Amino acid sequence: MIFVETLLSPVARIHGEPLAELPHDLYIPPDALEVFLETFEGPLDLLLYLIRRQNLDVLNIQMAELTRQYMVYVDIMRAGQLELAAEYLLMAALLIEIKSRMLLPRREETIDDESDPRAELVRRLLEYEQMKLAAQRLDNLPVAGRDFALVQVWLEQAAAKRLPEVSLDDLTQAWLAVLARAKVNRHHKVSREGLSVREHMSRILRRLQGEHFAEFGALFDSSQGVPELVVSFLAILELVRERLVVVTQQEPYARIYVKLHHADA
Amino acid sequence: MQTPNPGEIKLVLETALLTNQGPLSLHEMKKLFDFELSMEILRKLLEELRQDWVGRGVELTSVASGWRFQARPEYQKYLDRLDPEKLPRFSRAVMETLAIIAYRQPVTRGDIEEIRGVTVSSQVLKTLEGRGWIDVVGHRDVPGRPALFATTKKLLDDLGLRSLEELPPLEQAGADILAVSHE
Amino acid sequence: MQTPNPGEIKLVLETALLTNQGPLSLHEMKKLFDFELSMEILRKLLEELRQDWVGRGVELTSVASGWRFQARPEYQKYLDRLDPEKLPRFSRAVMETLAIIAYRQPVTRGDIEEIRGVTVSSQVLKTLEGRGWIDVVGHRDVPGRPALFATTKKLLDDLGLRSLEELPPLEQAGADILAVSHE
Repeated sequence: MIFVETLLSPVARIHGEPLAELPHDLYIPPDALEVFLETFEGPLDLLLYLIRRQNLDVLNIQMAELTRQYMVYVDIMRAGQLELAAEYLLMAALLIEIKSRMLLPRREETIDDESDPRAELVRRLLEYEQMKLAAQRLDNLPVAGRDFALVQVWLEQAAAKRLPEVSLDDLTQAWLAVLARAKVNRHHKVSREGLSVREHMSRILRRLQGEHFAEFGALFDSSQGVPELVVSFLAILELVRERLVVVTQQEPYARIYVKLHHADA
Repeated sequence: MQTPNPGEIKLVLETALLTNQGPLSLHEMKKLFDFELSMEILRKLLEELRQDWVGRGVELTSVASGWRFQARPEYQKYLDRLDPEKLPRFSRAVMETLAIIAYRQPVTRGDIEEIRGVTVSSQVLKTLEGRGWIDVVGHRDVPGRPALFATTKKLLDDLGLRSLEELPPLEQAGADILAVSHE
Repeated sequence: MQTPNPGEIKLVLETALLTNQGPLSLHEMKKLFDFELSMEILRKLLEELRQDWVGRGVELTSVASGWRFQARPEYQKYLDRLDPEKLPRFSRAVMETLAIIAYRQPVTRGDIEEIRGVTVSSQVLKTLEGRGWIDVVGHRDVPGRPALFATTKKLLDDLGLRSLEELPPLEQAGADILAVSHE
């Protein structure tokens, strides 16, 4: 029989009355059940408590009495938290099993840690205790929002009506989307001309918008180097091909003029 | 508890103002302390605190419901870079139209429609013109003389590019499939 | 655009850190600038900034997902007077479950039950998931494919830690548990 010493401070309160004493044995009196379940996190927790606080030898228990008490307990629990009762029962069963194995005569040569039926229980108790202590330490750590405040300075979201911006990546993604769709209906033909040609086409067109025509040579900026000249030339050829500009020359060796197609119409 | 010195009171005020969501009224600020802080001293300390923050990216200001720290508008452009999601975005139609104009200029509205496979609304082109990113550089000599669109220098500036050459080459996705041809 | 001087960069960093909800990673902080800010300089400026705030009610700290400003715990007693409603503490069941997930991750619900010796209610796991402190990182390849839980960066952030390494070390519980047992 396990006798639990009267504790210095109440374990819990039932109907306002202090529960100064833990239930004897592992049996839980019906009226203490709810409080009991709130006080301990489970059978491992209860065992740990009994071992640590009461210096209890959990294995030196009267099996017949324990079993009888637990059966009463299960009857009470049947309506309520059967699942939890089952856990306490399972623990009792484990204790009984250990006890009974301890009672069996053992051959001397087979004794080692592995064969000690208590080893597994000890391992579980130790692991649980380690986690229980870790939980307490975690709970003592300061938590943002509870134990210290985070800085939150006001940021005006509508400070100015902002226009959408575009990034190179946006543009690239948009173009890739266009290409991906165009792949489905391939009726365009291949063209690998450089973008710079396109850029120069726009530049020349833009210039001709203002002047309607320009002297051929004036469309070239020789200060930018030979590649620039070549690209400008290709741009003019492309503009001619696309019938956007007309290149005219009144007579051999006369000046060549570039004008917008239809500028004179 | 002894009354903290003014420096300590200012630290508490600063901490409360920096951590509180929303402005703090003078009445609320007085609640921070377990002694009676006079309105006069409170106002004086707040004014000092305001001065302490002059020249920083965040300023202490007084608004209708109290005092708060807030970021100065000049710093908005930096903060925007952190969260581009918050910024207004262009629709897919606008972005694709811009991409087509950038990569295939000069193009007509018809060209864009042919590539995208859908009608391009005037609104889309107006949005891009309004932004100064495209303009009309000519007209194609076909019936109706449709306008030819090209991208502007402003687009390059806004993208941080020196020339269209610097647009990412897009061979990977089969850029070779597509070209606007007008034979 | 010209490169701002270190003082100006620090102001931008400070403003971003003060206004951003949640910590800013070094990678994010680099995005604030339209020029390439080296990691070395960034770290140096952050360290300077941290020093600038020493002795204030608010401090610059580094946590799992980056850097942030936070009030020093000593100032909480003042701030609590503004809003006496404190965040509740979690129950023992929740904290023990969290500890097991933190120190033994990744674990299944079954693993947790095995260690605690009791059923783990769904509510406990939901509470921790709801707080953003744990999430499912996979499934164990056994019948039923039970979910594997692990702790998140947010847990570390909320606890002011940079990595799991900084969790309180596990105590080696006394091996004397059955020392009194009778042979």
